[in-house]
Amino acid sequence: MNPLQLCLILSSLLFAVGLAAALARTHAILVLLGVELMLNAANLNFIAFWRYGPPASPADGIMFVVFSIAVAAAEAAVGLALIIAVYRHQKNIRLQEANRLKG
Amino acid sequence: MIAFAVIALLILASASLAMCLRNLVHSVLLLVANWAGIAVFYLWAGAEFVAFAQLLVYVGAVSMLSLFAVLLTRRSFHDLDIIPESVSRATWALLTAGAVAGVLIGTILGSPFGNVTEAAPAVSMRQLGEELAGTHVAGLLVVGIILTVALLGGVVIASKDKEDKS
Amino acid sequence: MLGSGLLQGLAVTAKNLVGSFHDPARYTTVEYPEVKEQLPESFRNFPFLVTDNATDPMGALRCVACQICEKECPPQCIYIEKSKDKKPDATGKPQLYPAVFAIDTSVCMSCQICVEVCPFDAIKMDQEFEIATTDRFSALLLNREQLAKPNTYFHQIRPTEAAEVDGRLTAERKAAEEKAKAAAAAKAAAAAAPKPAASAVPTATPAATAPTAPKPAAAATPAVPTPEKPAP
Amino acid sequence: MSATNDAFLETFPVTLRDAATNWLPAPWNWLAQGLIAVVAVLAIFGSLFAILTLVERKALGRVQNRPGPNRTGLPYTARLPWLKFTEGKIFGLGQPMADGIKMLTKEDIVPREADQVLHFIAPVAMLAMSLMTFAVIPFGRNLVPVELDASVLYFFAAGAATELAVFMAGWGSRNKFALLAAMRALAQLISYELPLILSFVPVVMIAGSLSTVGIVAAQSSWHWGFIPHWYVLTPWGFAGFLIFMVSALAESNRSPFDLPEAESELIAGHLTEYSGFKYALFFMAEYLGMTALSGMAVTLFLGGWNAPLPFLQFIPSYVWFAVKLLTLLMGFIWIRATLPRLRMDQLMHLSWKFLVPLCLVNLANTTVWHLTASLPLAVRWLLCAVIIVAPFTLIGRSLTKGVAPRTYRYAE
Repeated sequence: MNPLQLCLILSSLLFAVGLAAALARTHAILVLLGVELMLNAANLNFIAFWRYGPPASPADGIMFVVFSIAVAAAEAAVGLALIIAVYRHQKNIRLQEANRLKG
Repeated sequence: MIAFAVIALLILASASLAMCLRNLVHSVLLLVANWAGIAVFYLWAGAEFVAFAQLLVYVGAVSMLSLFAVLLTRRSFHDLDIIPESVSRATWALLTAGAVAGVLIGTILGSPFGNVTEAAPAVSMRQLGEELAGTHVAGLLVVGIILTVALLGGVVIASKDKEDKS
Repeated sequence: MLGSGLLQGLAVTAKNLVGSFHDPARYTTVEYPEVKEQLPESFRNFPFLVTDNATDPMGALRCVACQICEKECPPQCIYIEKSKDKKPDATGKPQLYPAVFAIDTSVCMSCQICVEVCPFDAIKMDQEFEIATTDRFSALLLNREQLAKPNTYFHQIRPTEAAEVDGRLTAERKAAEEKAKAAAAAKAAAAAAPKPAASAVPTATPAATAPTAPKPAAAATPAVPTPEKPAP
Repeated sequence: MSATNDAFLETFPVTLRDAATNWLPAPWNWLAQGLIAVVAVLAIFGSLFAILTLVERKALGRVQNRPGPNRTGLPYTARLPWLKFTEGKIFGLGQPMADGIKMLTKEDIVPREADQVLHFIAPVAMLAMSLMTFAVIPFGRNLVPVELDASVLYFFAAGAATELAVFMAGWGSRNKFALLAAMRALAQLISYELPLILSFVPVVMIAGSLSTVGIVAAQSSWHWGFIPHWYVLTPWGFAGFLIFMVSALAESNRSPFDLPEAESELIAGHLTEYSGFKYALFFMAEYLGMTALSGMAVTLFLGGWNAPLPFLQFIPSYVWFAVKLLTLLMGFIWIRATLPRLRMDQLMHLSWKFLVPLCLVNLANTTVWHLTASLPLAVRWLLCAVIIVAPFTLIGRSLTKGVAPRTYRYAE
């Protein structure tokens, strides 16, 4: 098994953990953090391919991850703002109860 | 390889523990450890810049956001102990995740990756900066706009409605 | 402009910091156990008993155990037992003296009322403030021997008041002596001429108790202490 | 410069380290060198912390017309003939040691309801993070513990983690005052992180390097042989330096931004439930953070270890670094002795309405500086000064509008 495969397995396991959390938990923050984990797993893949993959432009993998991190930060900010809005609306953040479109 | 094993263990253990704990603050702090572990992985892989960006953004900023969100959406200390989910839900989630992981790992093991490059690609910080402000300048601008919009959006969403008197 | 106030403040502290090394006005701290500041004359702490004879303090207490201070003391921290016998005081007149005189300094509130009511200038306020002890019961209960301090000490701590008190006492004694002399002369005269004796005797009687007679006026003086010059 | 490069004193620390480690085989050799660097940083900055606490108390005392701690001596020093005149007190030099012993022997109280793990981890994390920041500061020529390509980024990434420690302290104590104060502290730290980072971006832009070594190297020459190329001597650099120092004050919870601890108002903020050694760790982390930020300010704006004038280069570079560092630390103490504490809303206004806009203007200013490289220096300097001073005055005026010395109508 070469190191590239090891890194990819690590990232897929991390992805699976994030997925399981996003599916199993009903607490909105944990779901959001599960999604964050999946994003991080994707970033791990970028770096793994940048490090071990066939040589391309030397900065490409890093560029991917930098942009991905920036977008992830925006996503987290908006997501958590949404969670706070939901909490203010229904006084809890259980996702099953967030099923009304009208305020 | 030992370093990789330690890092992988740190990442996976903190992630799975974080997702199992009842106490939300502990979960978030463990996730911070997880993000730090990922930063260490980047360092190990030789991507210094990304590692520090990861630390700054995740350990410095997203963690704070999450912690503030946790503290703003509860009414007492005991609110933090979140109600356990139903068994069937957890089972299905684990099954799905396991299946996804199985498929991914199977594919990875089955794919011919050929020879890996042993030497880490050498990227100087200057080179990165030139790429970022040269080739990818459009992307950089778009990210800037996205971040600004996200900031404004976050403020608008999370701020109290004017007529909401509660 | 924004920040000019900050700069002014920084200049003030910088001046103080630098000045504290060469300017005594900017370094006013007195390092206490080694250097002691001159206490202001009116500073008072706990009472002490004035004795006129430093070598035999118990023999020359001005206190005559009249117990006025004991009665007037608001927290009642003074305890006096009168003697059974009499001893000659500084002027040689036989007087009662306190067999027991105790002040509980843990109770005393330094109000100075005992000083103000004392007709004999026998109790004054001390300036001794290093009185910490390891025993808060017996060590704070001062007895006669601990309380007695010579008049010279009084002069040392409060020169103005002591001089005033001494001046008054000598004046009174002189007046008493003169009165007594006059009374003696009157008596002699009365003996010579028995007729006007009836008018002379009533004037002699207050003269015999002359030291106590002007006390109401004297008692007022310590209540209004002489204005002190601030310590340099 | 090359003449001083291999002077004996200049290379002495490195020579010493190499002499101690060269006999080891290759990988161990490297490890030992790293360890020596760690131990040296710990020893030097640990003792600097100890001395700094004493110096701070003495300086504060002097400002307030009193001598400060001057009694605690060290045992046996009275017997030394040349110290006899101090009567064993040696100007209170024993005070840090006495403080340390006091802190160590105090009871370590952990509230019963506290989150034991977090309560324990918080001070350790705080200290570890502030120590980690020392790794990339160039203390002298060839004297940088770790040479990284993105060391400035590393510095602030490691510094950002102190916020987590503050949160852990506040939340782990299970004390509502501690939690509230921790939230306030976090709000402050996050608000001032922004101007802190934005204020040095011009330096990175002009130096063209994210490495501290590179930034110092970019400042190592002189205009006309006597005006150093330090960034603090340019208009944008001066503005950046001031903003950096103000933010550094806030980041290290120093007066006038010591609201998180505000002993007189909020018991002790997130440190309420800490005592004994853990409290000492927080205290140490605060001072080390202050030292590290000052070191960074020296590196970024004050030319790092460079001598101010060419003929002063015979003095070893680390001495220059120490002189500049100590000057900045004295500045911290001076400010603490002078300025009263801000109110919470003033704190937020200062950051978001004043420092951040000024930082952005300063960034534009830096581009102007960069693009007008062909103009004569004086013209360029004046132009950039106007560009930064004008918004400073305008924003400052709007910030202080309606603020005047208070008049008391009845308390005459």
